Amino acid sequence: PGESAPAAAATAGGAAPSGTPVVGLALSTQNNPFFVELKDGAQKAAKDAGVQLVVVDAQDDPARQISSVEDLIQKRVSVILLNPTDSSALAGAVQSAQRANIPVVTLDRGVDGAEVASHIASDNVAGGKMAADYLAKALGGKGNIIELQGVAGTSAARERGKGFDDEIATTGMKVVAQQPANFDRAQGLSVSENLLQANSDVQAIFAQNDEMALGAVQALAGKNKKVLVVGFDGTPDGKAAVQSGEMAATVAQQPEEIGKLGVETAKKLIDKQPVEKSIAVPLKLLTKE
Amino acid sequence: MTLQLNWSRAGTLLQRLGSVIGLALLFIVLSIMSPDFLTTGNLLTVLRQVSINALIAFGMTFVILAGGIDLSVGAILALTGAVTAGLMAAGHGLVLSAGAGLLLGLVLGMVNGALVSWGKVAPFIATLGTMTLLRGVTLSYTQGSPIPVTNSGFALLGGGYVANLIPLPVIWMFVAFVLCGFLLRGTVFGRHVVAIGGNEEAARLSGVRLSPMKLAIYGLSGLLSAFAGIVLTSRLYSAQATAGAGYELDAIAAVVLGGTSLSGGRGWLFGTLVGALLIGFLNNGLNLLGVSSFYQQVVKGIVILIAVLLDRRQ
Amino acid sequence: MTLQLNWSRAGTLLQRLGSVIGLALLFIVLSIMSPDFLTTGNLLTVLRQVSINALIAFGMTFVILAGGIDLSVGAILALTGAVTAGLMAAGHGLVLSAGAGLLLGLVLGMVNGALVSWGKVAPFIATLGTMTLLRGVTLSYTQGSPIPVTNSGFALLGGGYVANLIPLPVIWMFVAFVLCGFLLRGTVFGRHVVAIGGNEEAARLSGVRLSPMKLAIYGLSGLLSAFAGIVLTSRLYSAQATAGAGYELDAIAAVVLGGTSLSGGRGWLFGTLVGALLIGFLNNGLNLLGVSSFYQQVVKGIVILIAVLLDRRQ
Amino acid sequence: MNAPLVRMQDIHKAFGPVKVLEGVAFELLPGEVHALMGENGAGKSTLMKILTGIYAPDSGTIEVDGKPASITTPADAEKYGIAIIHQELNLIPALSIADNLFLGREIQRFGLLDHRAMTKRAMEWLARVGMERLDPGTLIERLSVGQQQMVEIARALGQNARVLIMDEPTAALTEHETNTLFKLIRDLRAQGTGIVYVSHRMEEIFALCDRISVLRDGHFVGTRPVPGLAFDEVVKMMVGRTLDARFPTRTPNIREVRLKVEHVTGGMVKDVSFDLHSGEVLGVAGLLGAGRTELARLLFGLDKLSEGTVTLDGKVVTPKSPNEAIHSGFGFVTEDRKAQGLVLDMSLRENVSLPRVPARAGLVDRPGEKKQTRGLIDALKIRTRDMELDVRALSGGNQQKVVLAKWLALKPRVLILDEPTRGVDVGGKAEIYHIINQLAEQGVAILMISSELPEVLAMSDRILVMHEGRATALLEAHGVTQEAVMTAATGGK
Ligand SMILES: Nc1ncnc2c1ncn2[C@@H]1O[C@H](COP(=O)(O)OP(=O)(O)OP(=O)(O)O)[C@@H](O)[C@H]1O
Ligand SMILES: Nc1ncnc2c1ncn2[C@@H]1O[C@H](COP(=O)(O)OP(=O)(O)OP(=O)(O)O)[C@@H](O)[C@H]1O
Ligand SMILES: O[C@@H]1[C@H](O)[C@H](O)CO[C@H]1O
Ligand SMILES: [Mg+2]
Ligand SMILES: [Mg+2]
Repeated sequence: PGESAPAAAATAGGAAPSGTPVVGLALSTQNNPFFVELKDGAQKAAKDAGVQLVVVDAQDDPARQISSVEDLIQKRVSVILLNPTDSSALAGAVQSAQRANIPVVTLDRGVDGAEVASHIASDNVAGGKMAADYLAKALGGKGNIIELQGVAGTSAARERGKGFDDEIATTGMKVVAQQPANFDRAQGLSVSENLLQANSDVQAIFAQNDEMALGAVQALAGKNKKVLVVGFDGTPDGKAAVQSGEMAATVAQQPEEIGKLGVETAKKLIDKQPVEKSIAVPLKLLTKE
Repeated sequence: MTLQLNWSRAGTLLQRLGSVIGLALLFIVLSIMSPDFLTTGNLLTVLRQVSINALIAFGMTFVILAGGIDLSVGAILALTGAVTAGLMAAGHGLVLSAGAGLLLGLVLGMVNGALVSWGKVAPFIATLGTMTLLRGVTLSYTQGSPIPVTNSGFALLGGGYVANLIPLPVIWMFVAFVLCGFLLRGTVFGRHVVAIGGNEEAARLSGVRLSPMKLAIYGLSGLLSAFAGIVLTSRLYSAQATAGAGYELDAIAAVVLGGTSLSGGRGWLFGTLVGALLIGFLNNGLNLLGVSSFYQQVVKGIVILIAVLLDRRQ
Repeated sequence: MTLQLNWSRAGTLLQRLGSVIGLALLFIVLSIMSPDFLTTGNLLTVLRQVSINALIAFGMTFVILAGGIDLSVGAILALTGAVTAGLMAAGHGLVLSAGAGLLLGLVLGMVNGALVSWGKVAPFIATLGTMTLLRGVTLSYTQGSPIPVTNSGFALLGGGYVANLIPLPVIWMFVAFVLCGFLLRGTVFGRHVVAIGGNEEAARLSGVRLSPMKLAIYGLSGLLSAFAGIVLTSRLYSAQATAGAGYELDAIAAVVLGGTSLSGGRGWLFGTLVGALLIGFLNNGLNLLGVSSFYQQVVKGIVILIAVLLDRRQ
Repeated sequence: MNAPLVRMQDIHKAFGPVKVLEGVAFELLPGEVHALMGENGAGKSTLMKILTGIYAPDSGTIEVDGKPASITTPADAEKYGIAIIHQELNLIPALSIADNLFLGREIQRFGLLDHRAMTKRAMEWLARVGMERLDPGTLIERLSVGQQQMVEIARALGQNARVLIMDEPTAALTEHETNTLFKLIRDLRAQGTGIVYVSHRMEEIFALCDRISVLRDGHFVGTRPVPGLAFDEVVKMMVGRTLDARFPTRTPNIREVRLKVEHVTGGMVKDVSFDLHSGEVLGVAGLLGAGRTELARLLFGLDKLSEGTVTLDGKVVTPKSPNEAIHSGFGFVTEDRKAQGLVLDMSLRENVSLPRVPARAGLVDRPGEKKQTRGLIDALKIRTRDMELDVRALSGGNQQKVVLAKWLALKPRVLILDEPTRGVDVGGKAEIYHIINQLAEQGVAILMISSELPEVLAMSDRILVMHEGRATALLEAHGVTQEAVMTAATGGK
């Protein structure tokens, strides 16, 4: 798609007046501890690397994110770390940045239709598959599963669902119900309650993030039936729930590591050093032991 | 003349019963369509789910009856929940923490009331402003992370049962219903709420003191939102910075579905309870029936529209 | 008597200028605080960012002036964007696809108008219902996935420039402003919009036909939302099922910040433009200044409240 | 007599830079009915609002019983025993009569509303004003304007005040209720209550009042005892000059039948038939709630007609909406100018042209509109120097003229006037009568509903009398007596 060049191009590799280079971090949202950890990781790394980090938040709205990326361009940051709200909507913003000679590094989710300097993320499809494999082992390849989905239209929800569902299809297990609970704990609770009313014969719940999984745990509280809850993310609350046995497992991402690698990559770009096109941050399945 | 009067009463009653009939119909349809629906367990589950919205909607009923609107209820819920959880995390006791949360809700509500009365700001925009502001305060306070709750006594508030059967939030809901209903119909305060919504200028000229009334009305809404926030926090074992997003619309929908006029001056609290139940049973039923979540919203939109079309005053 | 007249006029003007003065102040403060603010590039960027909200807010101004409200604008934006992108993905041309999107927006708006006029449903709840419904329809239609756009001509609509400098959306915004301003001040239609908002009963008794008017008013709002949806889709290179969430509140905020009364009958379109710019410059400025995003909301809430407190009528 | 109950001295009040009251004095004795007179906008209501704590004076003093009084809220006024019936209705439509009667002073038991006691007391109060037929549980919105006015009166009387202010209490009342009210006022006077009576109905002033104070343009003109006072002198105090005639004479020129109303039925209106001629003024008289307004609403397409036909110039029209009615040639000056007649926040110009905005292809013709408005302002002598002023800022009488102007701009063939001079001062009334005559001369057929009998008798060619929704008499106005009209209005033969 051709967006003709705006005249107002910023000077390449701009820097704050003080001389410290400025890096912009455009977050999809901070309404989720996952991204707060990612931001913390980035902030720590920025301190160590001696760069100034400017954080903008899109509140999960792609249009707002484009605006904040534009604001970062106007601020003439040296590198933009982009955690896209959605994989398909940010190509234009990335191109605008590149036209202003500002390299873009995507974090946690990718951008379709635009080249970026580097992409740092967990493999969500693989993560979904890990959860399915875990359940296959734990349930002996048989059983009924409820799936709590993330916000419809986000790549995380899509990819995890795909990884999980495709793998489940190869086993004797069955996803008997799937409903979005929008990555939200309160909704995870009520949706689980309702689905459990409708499906009494359920052995496991897979939630596409820990917040929803923790809601499901509440829905199961008081029920003397064993239902395995598997989450995704490995947030502090999620890990604690795995330790206490309330959750069976979580596919832990390393958001702090994603943030840290992002800033380090940005520093390399500023120093004109080569960077890797794609950095996969390992996922780890956490269980009680 | 006497006839006219009775007729007018009957008309009002019929209109009011619209929502009740709607609820009954939904109930029957769901009982037939889903075998899981008409079980004690499920019904109590729905009642528990509804309780949060109902608590907020009771307060909203007063606000709307008085001709106002309160968009900040969800934001107040989130902040008071977070503060309560935060105080407990800092080692304070349950009573002090919950008390502080409730007080905060009351005060924040009164700030809305002050903006509307002394500040003469339209309620919609005043509470839109405080909503935005309080959401920001909550995010700053929690730094975006949930605050976990460990106090097990506190967890009972939203998660406990009476007689091992009836969830405590259901009890709170009915207690609040009785108290608020009484406040509305049996006291001078309630009478003045309706009068303000019916004709503010006339109420003022009759000696109703608008500013204190508005402080009290929005304060009540804030208080009930805070209470809902505490119950929700207890149920979730944690306070969420983004809890209660969109709850204002759910509460308004419950009030209006119940037959209370958005322009103020006309309505009843029972209708709000019915409205909240209608929404709750609909959500539950659609899930039980396994309706795809994409279509759930379509169905909900249609039900809202049909209900208000049936219930409208000509 | 004569004096009073001049005084009342001056009063109105002063009140109206409130938002303009606010915008000017913000402008000055930001210019001083951030070296990046007062550059052609940045100002044009903000104008482009503001254009979506402004387009919606222009339509909302008519609705609010006529005493209504339209909560469905964001949902209409999302659906029309999706349908336009969907048609193009199915191989239809740009003109047909965009035309169909605009027509759909107009029709959906008119459905709102029909609910409000013939259905006699309160605007708040009618558009809350259609909002819920249309969100569901969009999710069903897109199955939750974004629909990518490949037509490069279409991408220009939101991403192109005139004279290699001025972004096209900015042009759309000003064209819409001029057309709508003329519609409001220069035509019988506009006159009747204000009359309905000022006193619906008096307007009806003067022969203003309420139902066709409301169809047209909400239809206009739907049309402009659809246009905004198409521009946004073009800018995002894709249609998002969840696009436009919360845009109704932004648009209402722009209208009210601009000095239009939420109870209808009083207002101006220029104020809406100023209101939208105020919000846009505030967002931009807070980002340029690197204010923590947690505090950004706090600041925004406070600015909304201060602006309406300054701008209020006594 | 004893010391004055109330003494107001050197009262000044301005709204913004507009001086509304400049050094006004007023004195009320116990046991007197004191008329407060003045043209529309003279400051009468403002003065009374200051006395009842609704507005604060900029300067000046108020004494009650010879002692300085501080009255800053309506509640203060009540403490001093001052009650007021406002010029505009102040009731809550969705609450019952009883709720309204006790609003702000509810009867409580143990902190709770005592519904039973309030209902009982409400019935007593209603009976006192002759409205015992009303059930205290009826919602206010179900009452006609006149009935609502009686509820207001009952409420004020219920306060057992020592000072009772009535700001145009009879503007919405007919002879019958007015008589009831006068009897009540005389009883109160005998008990030593001081009553301030504001009205533009001159007959009432002479029939009821002991003294009269006059304001002109915010200045105090003087106080006079009523006995021995001449009508012309009052007018001169108010207007600064004498009036030619209260009811301008007209040589009727009645032409062909213009409007034929046959068996019109709908709502409470039952089987009403009459002819209305071009150039004729047909007065419609009746008691409160007789259905006169409802008849007008049916003709104008506001309410649904269940039976009957309406023929205009030989063509069956039977309007289904105001828009249709206007297009077939009707105009309708409504009884309630604030609720139905005007868009208060629009300018005079915009209000006047609302029924038909001068326009070409939907585009407003601004110069044409201004010209039209200027012409109407002159023709009706509307007191404003700027047509861009919001009508909210005009005095009541001038607002009424704006409502008339709206319809004159349309040149209707049939003009329905519902209480066209409600709240208008003597001078204004004369001007409106003059306009009515002019219109009739131009061939407009006029249906004039009015509760002011002298007006009906003086202005009409014929009089249609209604009782409980039916037309009980159609009288030639010439030589008819008030008694004859009243007999028909009460259903007697
Ligand atoms: N709140 C207000 N703001 C500005 N001007 C006002 C206000 N209230 C009254 N006025 C003006 O003060 C003047 C006196 O008004 P007031 O209502 O006292 O007149 P009045 O003698 O009662 O007239 P009427 O016979 O028409 O009732 C009028 O010119 C009116 O326009
Ligand atoms: N909206 C309404 N709903 C029910 N009854 C009504 C309504 N409006 C008026 N009425 C009743 O209809 C009757 C006729 O009222 P209408 O206004 O036509 O009387 P009117 O002769 O014009 O008397 P008024 O001098 O009181 O205006 C009254 O008894 C009134 O109570
Ligand atoms: O990876 C993140 C987290 O799983 C979060 O819970 C939702 O958004 C995804 O992108
Ligand atoms: Mg007056
Ligand atoms: Mg009448």
